[in-house]
Amino acid sequence: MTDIFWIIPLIPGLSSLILVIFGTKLPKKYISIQACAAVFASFVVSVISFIGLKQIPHEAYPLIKNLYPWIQSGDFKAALSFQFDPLTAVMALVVTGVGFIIHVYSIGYMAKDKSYARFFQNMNLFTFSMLILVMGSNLVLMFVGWEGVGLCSYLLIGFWFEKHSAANAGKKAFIVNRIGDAGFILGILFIFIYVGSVEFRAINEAIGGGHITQSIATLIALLLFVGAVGKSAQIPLYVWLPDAMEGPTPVSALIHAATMVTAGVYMVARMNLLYTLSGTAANIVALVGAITAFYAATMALTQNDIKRVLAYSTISQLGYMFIGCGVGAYAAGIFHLYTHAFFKSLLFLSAGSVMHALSGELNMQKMGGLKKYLPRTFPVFLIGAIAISGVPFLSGFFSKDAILTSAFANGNYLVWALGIATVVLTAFYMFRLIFLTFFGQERLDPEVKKHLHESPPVMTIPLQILAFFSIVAGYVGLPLVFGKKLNLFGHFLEPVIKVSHEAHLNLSTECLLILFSVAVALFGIYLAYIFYIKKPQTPHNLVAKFPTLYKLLYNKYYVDEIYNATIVQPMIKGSEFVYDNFDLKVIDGTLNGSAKTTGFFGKFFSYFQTGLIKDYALIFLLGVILLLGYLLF
Amino acid sequence: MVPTSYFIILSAILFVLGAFAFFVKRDLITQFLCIEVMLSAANLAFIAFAKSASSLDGQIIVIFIITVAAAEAAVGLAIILLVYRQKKTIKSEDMNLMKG
Amino acid sequence: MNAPILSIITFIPLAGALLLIFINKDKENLLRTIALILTLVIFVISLSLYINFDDQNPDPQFVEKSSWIGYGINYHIGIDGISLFLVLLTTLLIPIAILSSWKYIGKRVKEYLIFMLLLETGIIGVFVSLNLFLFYVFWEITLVPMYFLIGIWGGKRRIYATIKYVLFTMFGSLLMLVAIFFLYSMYYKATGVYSFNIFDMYKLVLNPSIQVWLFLAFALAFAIKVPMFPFHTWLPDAHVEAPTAGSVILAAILLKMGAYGFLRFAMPLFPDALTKFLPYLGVLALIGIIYGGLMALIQKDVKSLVAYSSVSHMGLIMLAIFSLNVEGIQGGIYQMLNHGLSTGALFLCVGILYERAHTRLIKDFGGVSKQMPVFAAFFLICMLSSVGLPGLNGFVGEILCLFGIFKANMVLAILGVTTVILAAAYLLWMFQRVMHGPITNDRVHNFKDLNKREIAYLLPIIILMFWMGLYPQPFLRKMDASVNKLINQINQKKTLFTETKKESELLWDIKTIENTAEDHQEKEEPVQ
Amino acid sequence: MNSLNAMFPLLTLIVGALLVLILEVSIKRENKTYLAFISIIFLMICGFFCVQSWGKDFSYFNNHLYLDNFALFFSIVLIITTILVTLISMKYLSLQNTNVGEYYALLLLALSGMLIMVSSSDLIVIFLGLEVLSMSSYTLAGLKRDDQKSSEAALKYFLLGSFASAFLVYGLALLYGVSNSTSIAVIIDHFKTESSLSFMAFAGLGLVIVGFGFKIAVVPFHMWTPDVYQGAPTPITAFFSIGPKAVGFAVLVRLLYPFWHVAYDSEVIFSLLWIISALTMIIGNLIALRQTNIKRMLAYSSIAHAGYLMVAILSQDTSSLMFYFVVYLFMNIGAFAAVIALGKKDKEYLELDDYAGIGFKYPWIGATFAVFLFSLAGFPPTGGFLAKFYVFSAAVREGLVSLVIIGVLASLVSVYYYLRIIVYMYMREPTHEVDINLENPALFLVLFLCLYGVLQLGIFPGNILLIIKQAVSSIAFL
Amino acid sequence: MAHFLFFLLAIVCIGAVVAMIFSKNQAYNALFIILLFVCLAGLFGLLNAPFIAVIQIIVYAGGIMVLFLFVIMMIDLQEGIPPERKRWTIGLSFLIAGVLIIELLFALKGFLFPAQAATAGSPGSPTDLGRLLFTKYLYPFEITSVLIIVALVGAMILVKKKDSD
Repeated sequence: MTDIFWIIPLIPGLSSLILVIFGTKLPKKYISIQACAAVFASFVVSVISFIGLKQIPHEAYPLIKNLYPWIQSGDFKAALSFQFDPLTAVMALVVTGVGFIIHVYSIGYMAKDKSYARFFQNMNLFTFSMLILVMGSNLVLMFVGWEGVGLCSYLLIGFWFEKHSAANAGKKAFIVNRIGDAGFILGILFIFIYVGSVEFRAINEAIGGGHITQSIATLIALLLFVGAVGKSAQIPLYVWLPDAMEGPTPVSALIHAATMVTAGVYMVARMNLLYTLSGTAANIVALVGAITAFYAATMALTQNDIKRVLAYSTISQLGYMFIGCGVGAYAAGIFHLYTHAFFKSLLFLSAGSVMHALSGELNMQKMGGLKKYLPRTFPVFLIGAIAISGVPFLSGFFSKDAILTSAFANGNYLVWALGIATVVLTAFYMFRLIFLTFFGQERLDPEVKKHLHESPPVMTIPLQILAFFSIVAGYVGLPLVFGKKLNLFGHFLEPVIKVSHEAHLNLSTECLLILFSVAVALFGIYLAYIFYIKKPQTPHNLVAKFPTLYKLLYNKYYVDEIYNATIVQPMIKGSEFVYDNFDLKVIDGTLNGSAKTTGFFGKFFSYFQTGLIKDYALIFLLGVILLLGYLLF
Repeated sequence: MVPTSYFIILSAILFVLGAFAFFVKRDLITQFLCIEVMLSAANLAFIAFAKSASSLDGQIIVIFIITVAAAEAAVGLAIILLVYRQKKTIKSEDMNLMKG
Repeated sequence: MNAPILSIITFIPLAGALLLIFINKDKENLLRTIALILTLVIFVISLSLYINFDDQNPDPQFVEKSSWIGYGINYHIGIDGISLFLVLLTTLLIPIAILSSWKYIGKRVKEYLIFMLLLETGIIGVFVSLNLFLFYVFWEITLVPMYFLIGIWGGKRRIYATIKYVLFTMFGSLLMLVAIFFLYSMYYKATGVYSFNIFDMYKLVLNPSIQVWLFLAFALAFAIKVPMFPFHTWLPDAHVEAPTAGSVILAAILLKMGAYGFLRFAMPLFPDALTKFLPYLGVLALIGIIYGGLMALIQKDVKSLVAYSSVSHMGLIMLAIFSLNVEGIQGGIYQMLNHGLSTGALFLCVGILYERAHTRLIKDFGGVSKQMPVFAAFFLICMLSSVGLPGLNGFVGEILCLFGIFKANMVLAILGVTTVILAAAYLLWMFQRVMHGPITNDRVHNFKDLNKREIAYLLPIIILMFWMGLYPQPFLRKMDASVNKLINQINQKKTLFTETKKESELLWDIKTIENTAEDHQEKEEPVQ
Repeated sequence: MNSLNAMFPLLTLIVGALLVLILEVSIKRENKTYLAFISIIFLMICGFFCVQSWGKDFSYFNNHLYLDNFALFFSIVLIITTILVTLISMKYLSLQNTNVGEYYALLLLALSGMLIMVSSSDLIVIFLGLEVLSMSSYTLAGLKRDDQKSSEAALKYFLLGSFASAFLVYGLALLYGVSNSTSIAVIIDHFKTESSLSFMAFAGLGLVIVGFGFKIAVVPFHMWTPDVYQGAPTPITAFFSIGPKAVGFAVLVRLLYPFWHVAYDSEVIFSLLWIISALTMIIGNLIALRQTNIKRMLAYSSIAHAGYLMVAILSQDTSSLMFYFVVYLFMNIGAFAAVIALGKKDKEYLELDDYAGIGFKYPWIGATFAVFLFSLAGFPPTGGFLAKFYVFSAAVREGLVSLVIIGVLASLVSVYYYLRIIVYMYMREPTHEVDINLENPALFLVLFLCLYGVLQLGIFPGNILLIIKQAVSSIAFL
Repeated sequence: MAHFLFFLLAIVCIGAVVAMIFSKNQAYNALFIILLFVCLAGLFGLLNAPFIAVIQIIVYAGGIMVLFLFVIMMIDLQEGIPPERKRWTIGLSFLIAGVLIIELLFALKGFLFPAQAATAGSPGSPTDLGRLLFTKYLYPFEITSVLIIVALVGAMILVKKKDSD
């Protein structure tokens, strides 16, 4: 049963292919059914494989299905082969499961769009690529998926390409990702040189066998991490993700929250032996993650666009996941990935529902008091917000705490501190979002208000499902406080994530830590309550008090502008300068100049051709005397 | 007896004078005459060499050269006449329709 | 199997060109149809080369040899794993080019087709020649039709562009000719036999100081053709001015002749000089990669953008070839094919746009996707293939190239990886400006989506892109033996001279690896 | 073999010339074409005799006339040249108001002068042959008597030619003084050892080279060429560009070939010719760049080609030189034929501007002209390429690498101006109406023959090479 | 006596050419050249070549130069054409002439020094010359006939009036 896992990615791939070829001719209904069914089928196969996987001994992990040798040249070998192990299983389930829900949601959300087929073909294609990414048994194949999801992200961000901003955002996403990919490719090349293979199994064996020195491991790990930074939107390559919100909301939910952006985390987890071996690299991962988490959270504070708030929140949460991986708690990182997938997609889809209701309005300052108009959306949104804020007994709480505890346990106090600070900020901006949107005065445009309506069931039911999971998903990975056996999630991943020495805290410390983080989360919520419900004037006062800080945050630290001014513009200006001066003037100038010189000599010599017999005789005589002189002397 | 070398020197002088004159004279006929001078200088050289070698070959060659000179004169003068008829001038500077 | 397939492939186009001469020039469709059918037939015949190619055999196959002029000038052709696909690429792209210019070339159709067919003969000839003389003849022949194609059917500055192209290329190739003479006379002096046979030449062991000059002459000719930085400036001009099909062939095939020349001649003939110049060549190729990419970024004309992208891509190919290992060289050859397909297809796409808008300036477009969704998809795939997206052909070549380079020189590879970023940057930016965004130019509203003919010539390329991206083994396997042999040859010869260096320091220090060269049927005494 | 047979070719020509002269005077007909046919018949008979004598080494007049294969080869080349020139002249003469029957007689006489030159190794005979050639040439150049340019061309040719002859004669005198003979073999003998007279010998040889250098138009003795070529009637220009050059080189081969082998100091002459060759290639091509008159451009191009031929002389590879001539004959006559084709009554189209759009208006003329130009520029698969190939490869074999590099770079320059004509023909829109007289079958025959020749020689030159090999191996030095 | 005669004739020869250079009248020029030829004939006589001397006078001075005079008369220029007056041209001519004569003399030095003593050979009698001409030099002699035909025809077509005239 288990060896059918390799068809998991193929189903959506096939579906996508069909939609690409016949898409324009098929009815919308059929398209939606096929697209959803394909993902659902994948999900079913994933579940079957998952069950099958649990029944075979750990020693047999990972299951590998070798389809055919893909590239083979000299020493370079890359096969088209899939693998299935617990980590893959988790990812596959998340991708297909959440993916399926979002597909269903999209039926309603995209109902009126004329490029319906294109949307679903891209969504299917994305699922396919993402599955390749998580299931590929070697780095090159992973890279295929890696790039494939990047492509789909590009296509879907730019889905409404008539909009300048959308087209721009898509391009930006792709190019920024490519910067990371360049590092990733180098990482692959280094691995090839030092390991002689790109198969994960071989890499792990090489690391286990001590064939790789620590410094090389650090180098490779960092190069691969560059790729992860690009894909998972960490500092300094996060800039594409906020812009990516130009895409349709289901896309934001699926790609830019639940799945694609977590590819980096997956990769780091997949290569955990390497990072563990290196140590330094792991620390850097943790640090980058922590800084990103905090930094992104600060930017989320002042944004008015719902989706942008969520985008920064995603960046921030991804930072958490990297903290987890960086401090050696790979399982915790993946656990957060898994819970995050539910609540963040829930948040996005709910935001989409709000948008849907408000005819596409995204600005929170133009909302308020929507609670009564959106009775089904509001509760689920709230659940999502609570989950992400780290309020106990919802999924986010468990995963976040697992990470923070590990960080603390590992002695990474700076990272831990940043994480805690982020918790406050997260709770604050999430509830700022909730309060501004659903509570307080109505600040709606009259025109918008006229069309105000709750979303159809095809959209709300997926929301409810996601809300359910946002609540319960965390219970598969209870912290140690509740007993060692109860961390099912961690156990399940153990065969993949071979943690050699996990620092353990004693129970009381852990309890304290948990309580502390719960406290700060609640503090954040309370702060938001004060700011936006109780004393709505506070934000304005603060802004008036710290205008520079506000501006800095509001403009996202001017990072885009700085990048533009320090990298993009100099490159373009410099290229133009070189083109004008070197290509046109030096090279072409040399060419045309030599042609001109030749012509000049032609002119010079023809000057002697006066047409006068005397001059001809003169040259003749000169020739004679030179010739005789040459011969005689 | 006069040494042959004197004749040779004279022939060289005459030859160079002819070439010099070709260069400084500006009418076609005289320039042509200069060529005749040069040919005559060569004749003189031939005969002098013939004498120094005591052979008659040089003299025979001179006969041929004189014939050539005659033929050249016929054709050359005809050409000069032709040009004169068209341009009414025999200044060598005026022959500059084509150049460059 | 005794049919002289290679000769047939090489000379059918020529015969076709002669045939066209006698057809009334007003029957344009008839002319086009004949040319198309002819080239398609050639393509089909050339497929049999692939099918019957023995991938275990590193030596040239389908060899035909007959004496021709004498003095070592023989008709000697054959293909090995290196040239096989270049020939196939040519036979594939020529019918596509003809199809693509079905409507575009409205005037002087007959002459146009004749030149196309002549061009095909020339190009195939270059790839199949095993005799230096024959090679040079075909090499120069390709200039002539291209000269006319650009000069007659080109844009405004066509005359400047075409003369620059011809003179620039000839400058290199004439110096190469001198080097060929030199080799020829060296061989004669070493053995007393006249030969232009490339395999005889391989046996020559030359004094490194001589090799340097000969190598420079060969390398210059090929570097100009490739074109490597800083000899590239003819390329944008020629591309911008050439008609679509001309650009396609220029970029897709003619540039490969340069790289092929390196592989077939410059490198195996002069291994010591190669070793000496390798660092410089590598740096030049690297500069080409980055420089081409940066220049492409700021071009205002789509065609010159793609042209500069060719400079960048060819830089990578050259760098890979210079890595002198199996991965690099195979990757280089594979990438040549990819570049042929993807850049060819990009030029076709630009041509399609030009046919509709009569402009190629990026700023005149915008929002084309909306009017031409099918075209947008095709264009996107071609562009992504050029960018090197996994799953498409470009990736396979690129990763192999990078791996090869990496094996040879890490620093170069690390810098060379920038191509990954730059290619995405300039192509996506261009794509965005042309295809996306709101429609700013009213003309765009009237654009019609692809017609059947246009789909017909783009589709095969697209399919190949996927095939080569997903299942490259059928291509790579055929190259294995020949590439290995090539590398052995270079290394073996290199060591040979170091062993015998002390024998003499003379300039004309030559000897052959085996003096019993097998194929000299004509032992001619020197004249006089 | 001493036989009267040796006289036959020459006699045929002279008889033919006289017959033409007599017919011209006795039959007054407006149309002179019949004279052309008569002279072609005689040329063919002459050619027949030459072919008959192949390999037989006929000689007569104390070996003053010696028909070795080398002589016969050049004779045949020259006969073919003359036939082709006669053919392209037929219509031209009546169109361009040059309708004189003596024209054909003069052509035959000029040819006889050339045959005398190539078939002798006595300098005085060669000199007389040269004068026969020159006299006819001067006259032919001035045959367009209404045309000032033609007369001027004749005048310049005549004055400078005679001037050069004077130097040649003086050189002969010096050589005679050294060796007391005018036979090349005897003269060269005196270069074997250094003697008190060796300066004189070298000076004499130098002056002789000057004299022939004038005929073959090498720098710096080339100055007359463009003016004369431009002014002379176009078929005659074609004739000049081949005939006198061919004999000039043939004589140089006869003179220098033994010289390289015996002279105690051939280096100085060698390096002299090296310089001349390089200068000729460079300057000829450079000045040609600036020309807008096709005939003038072709004149400079012929100067440049003389430079390439000098390379062949220097590499002592006579066969490549001979092959070059055969090719050069076809491509140059072809080019001039194409130029002649573009003419009508009293009008020749000679400026570059006139050529705009010609390629499409007159596709056959344009295409063949283009082929000749490509051949002149040295593109394969035309004969021009193979010719250059042989010359340069022989030169490299002899170690003349730097000269060859100069040569190829010079020919790169030449590509520009040859291609410029093609640019005009195919890539520019016509600026004014050009209509031409197309009723010219003889001319088209020539175009076709030359086209065939250029391609045949470029692709399958086997037989010609064989013949050349025989010719070279038989050069007689008497 | 012979020396005296030689120097006299030599001086007259050179003088005639120099005079021609300075004269601007073509007719005088022709006469100077006739003088030159006559003197040369004398020099030929001194060199044991009486027959050539005679031919020189008859053919050259008598025939060719008369032809020149005819043409000069036909052309009938009112004003003569003086020689070149531009300084640099003259300077250059002198330079070239000087270099040329030095070179020629240098070339001839092997012949001149030691001065060749005159050998008293037998004068070239017409008989001997004739015999030589019709045996050894028969071929060149025949060629001259062709040459003369050419010259005749050439002169004729160039100068004759058009048929239509």
